[in-house]
Amino acid sequence: MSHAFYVAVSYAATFATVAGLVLWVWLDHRARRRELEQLEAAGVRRRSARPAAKSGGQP
Amino acid sequence: MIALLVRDLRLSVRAGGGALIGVLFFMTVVAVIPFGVGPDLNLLSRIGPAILWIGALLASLLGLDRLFQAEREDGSLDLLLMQETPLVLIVFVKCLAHWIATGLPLVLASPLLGLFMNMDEMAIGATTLTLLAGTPAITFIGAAGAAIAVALPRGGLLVSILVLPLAIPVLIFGVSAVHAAIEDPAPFLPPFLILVALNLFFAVVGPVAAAGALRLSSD
Amino acid sequence: MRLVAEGLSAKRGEDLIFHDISFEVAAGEALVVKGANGAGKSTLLRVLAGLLPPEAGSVRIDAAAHTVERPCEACHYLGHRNAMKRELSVEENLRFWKACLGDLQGGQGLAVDAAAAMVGLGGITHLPFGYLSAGQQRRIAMAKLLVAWRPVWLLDEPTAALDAAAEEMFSGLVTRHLSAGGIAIAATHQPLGLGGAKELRMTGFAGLAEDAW
Amino acid sequence: MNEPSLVIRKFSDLANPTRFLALVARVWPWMAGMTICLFALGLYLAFATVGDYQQGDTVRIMYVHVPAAWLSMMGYSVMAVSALGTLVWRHPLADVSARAAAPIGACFTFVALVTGSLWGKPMWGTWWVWDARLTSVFVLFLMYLGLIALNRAMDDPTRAAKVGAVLILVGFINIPIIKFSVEWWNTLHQPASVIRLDGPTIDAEFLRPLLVMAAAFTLLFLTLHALAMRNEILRRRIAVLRRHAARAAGRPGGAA
Repeated sequence: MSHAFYVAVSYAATFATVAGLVLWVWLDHRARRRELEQLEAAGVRRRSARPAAKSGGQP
Repeated sequence: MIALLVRDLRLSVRAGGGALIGVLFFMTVVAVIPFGVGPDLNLLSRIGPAILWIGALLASLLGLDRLFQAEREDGSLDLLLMQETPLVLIVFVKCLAHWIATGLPLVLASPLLGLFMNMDEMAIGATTLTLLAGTPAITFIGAAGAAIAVALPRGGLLVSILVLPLAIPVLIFGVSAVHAAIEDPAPFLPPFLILVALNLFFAVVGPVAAAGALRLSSD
Repeated sequence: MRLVAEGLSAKRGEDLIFHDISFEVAAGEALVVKGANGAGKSTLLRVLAGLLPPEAGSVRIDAAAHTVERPCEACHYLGHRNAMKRELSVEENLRFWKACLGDLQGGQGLAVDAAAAMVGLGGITHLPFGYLSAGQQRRIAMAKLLVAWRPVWLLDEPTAALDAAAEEMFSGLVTRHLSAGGIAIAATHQPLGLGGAKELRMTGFAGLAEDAW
Repeated sequence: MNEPSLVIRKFSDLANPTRFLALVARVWPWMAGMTICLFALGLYLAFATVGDYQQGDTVRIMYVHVPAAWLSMMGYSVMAVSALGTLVWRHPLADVSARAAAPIGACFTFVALVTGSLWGKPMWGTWWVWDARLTSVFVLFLMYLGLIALNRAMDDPTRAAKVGAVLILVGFINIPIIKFSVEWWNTLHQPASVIRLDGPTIDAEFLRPLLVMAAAFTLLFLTLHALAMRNEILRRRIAVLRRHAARAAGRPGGAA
C-alpha cells in the first residue's frame, strides 16, 4: 500500500478521535445543562440564589 | 424481561459498573505477557491466539461473582425468586446482559490486541470470531458458579476456581479453531462448530444449574 | 379469596424456629404477627413468600381471582432490604419493578409517579435512589407495592426506619389495600394502627428438631 | 497570611467554582478560535512542505504523532500537578482538573499509539514492537484507563479524589521512563530530536510545521480541558443540589 494511504488513515484517525472528544464534551455539557434546568424547574436552587437560605455545610 | 435486560445494562455503565473493568483487565493481562516471554515477534505471533483466549477467559470470569451477589445484598433476588416468570429465564437474561456489558467489549478489543501480538489478519479474524462464539459459553457456565457461591462471603475467588475447569473445553476448541484457520491443512469449521455447540449446550445447562442453586441458597 | 396456612413449621439450619402454626386470612383482613426477637416472625414471612421451604405443613390460596401455581406468586414481599439499586434513579427503579412484576388479575398497579406521590415523595423521582435518607428509601420500597398489583402483602418490619407521620401514611396504604380486597400480613413490634386486625402471637420454640445427631 | 501576593490572590480567586465558570465562559471562544487558526496554519504547512528523502510522505504522520505523544505526557503531568494540588494545597478545583484531564489525556495517548502504528507499518514493516518507548506509552494508556475506571467506581467524590491523587503520583514514575527510554535502552524508536540540550537536530523545513502543530494541539488540549472542567463542576453542582432536594423533600413544606 502506498505511503499516502497511511498518512491519510492517520490523519483520519486523529480527526475522528479529536472529533469524538469534542462531541463528548459538548454532549456532556448539554446533558448537565438540561439536568440543572430540570432541577430548577422542580424548584431546587442554589443557596446563593435562594433568599432564605438555611445554614449548613458548604457544598 | 426486556426491563431486566435494560436495567442490568444501565447498571453496568453507571458509576461503579463493571463494563470497563473487564476489558481493561484483558488489555493489562495481554500487555504483561511480552514482558514474561520476551519481545520476540515470531514467538508472540505464534502464541498470540492462545494468549488472547486465556486473557479473555480470565477477564470474563472477573465480574461474574457480582452477577447474583449484588442482587442478593439489596434483596432484589428474593423478589425475582418469587415471580411467575421461570427463574431459568431470569438467569438467562441476566447472563445475556452480563455478556453484552463485559464479553462483547472483549471481543471488540481483541483485534487491537491481536496487532500488539503481531498476529496476521487471518489469525486476528479467526480469534475474534471464535471469541464471539466462545465467550457467551463462559458467561453461561460461570453463572452456575456464581449462583453456587452467591451466599459465601469470599465467593469471588471461589467462582473462578469452580468455573475455570468447566471452561477448559471452550478454551480447547476456541484455540484449536484459530490454529486450524492459520495452518492450512486442518479445517477450521469442525472445531468452530463444536465451539458453537458448546455455547448452545452451556446456554441451557448453565442457567438451569444456576436457577437450582439460587433456589437452594435462599434462606 | 383466602390465604390458608396449615401446620407450618420451619427450620433454620438445625434449629426448629416454630412448630405447627395454622391460620387463615380472608380478603380484606390483616394479620399482625407479634412476638419477641427470635420468635420466628421473619422466618414465617419468608416461608409464606416461598423463599424458605417449610419443614412441614403447607400454604395455599383458596378461591383466588387468578389461580397461581405457587402461593408466593400472588404475594408482595417487603423484606428488611429494599430491593432497589442505589445507582439508578427512583423512577428507573420503580419502572423496572412495575415492568418486571406485572399486574396479577383482579387489580391494577398505579403509575410510577402516582405511587411515589402516594408515599409522599412525588417530586423526587428523578434523584438517584442512593441519595435518599433511610426513611425515604423505605417509603420508595413501599411505593413498589403499589406499582404492581398483588393481592397479598407480606410485610417484614415495614415501619422500622419511619417517623410517626410516615407510619400513619403507611397504615393508610394498608387500609386502602385491604378495602380493595387485599390481604396484609405484617410482622412488627410497633402498632400499625390497623383497627380490627387479627393477631398471631409467636412464642418461639425452645427445642431442637429430632435429635438426629 | 498578611499580604498575599497578587499571584496567590488570583489563584485563590479561581478556587471559587462560580468565578472559574465565569472565566471559562469568557475565555473559551477565544481559545477555540485560536486553536482552529493554528490548526489551519499547521495543516497547510504540513502538506505544503516537501517529503523527507528517506521517509517520503510518511514524515507527515509525524506532525500529528509527535504532538499527540507530547500531549499524552503533558496531560499526565497536568494530572500529577492537580494531584499535588488535591493532597498538599487542598485546592477545590484540583480534583476537578485531574478528573477532566484523564479522558482527554487517554484520547491523545490513543492517537499517539495509532499514528505510531500507522507510521511503523510502512517504515519498520510491523504494526507494533515491544520496545521500551512503545511499551511505556502503552502502559501510560492503561494507566489513564485505570484512573478513569477508578474515578467511575467511587461515588463519593472527595474520597475518590484523594485515592486517585495518590495513584496519579505513584504512576508519575512512568513519565521520565517514557521520556528517556530511547536513551537508556537501545530501541527501534528514534531518539528525541526537538527538545535536546544541544538544540534541535531536525531540519527547519520539518521543524516549522511540527512546532505549529504542537502549539495547535496544546491549545486544543487546554480548551477541551477547560470545557471538561466546566462540565465536571456542573456535575458536582447537580449532585449537591440533588442531595439538597432529597433532604428538603423530607421536611414538610420544603422544596419537593
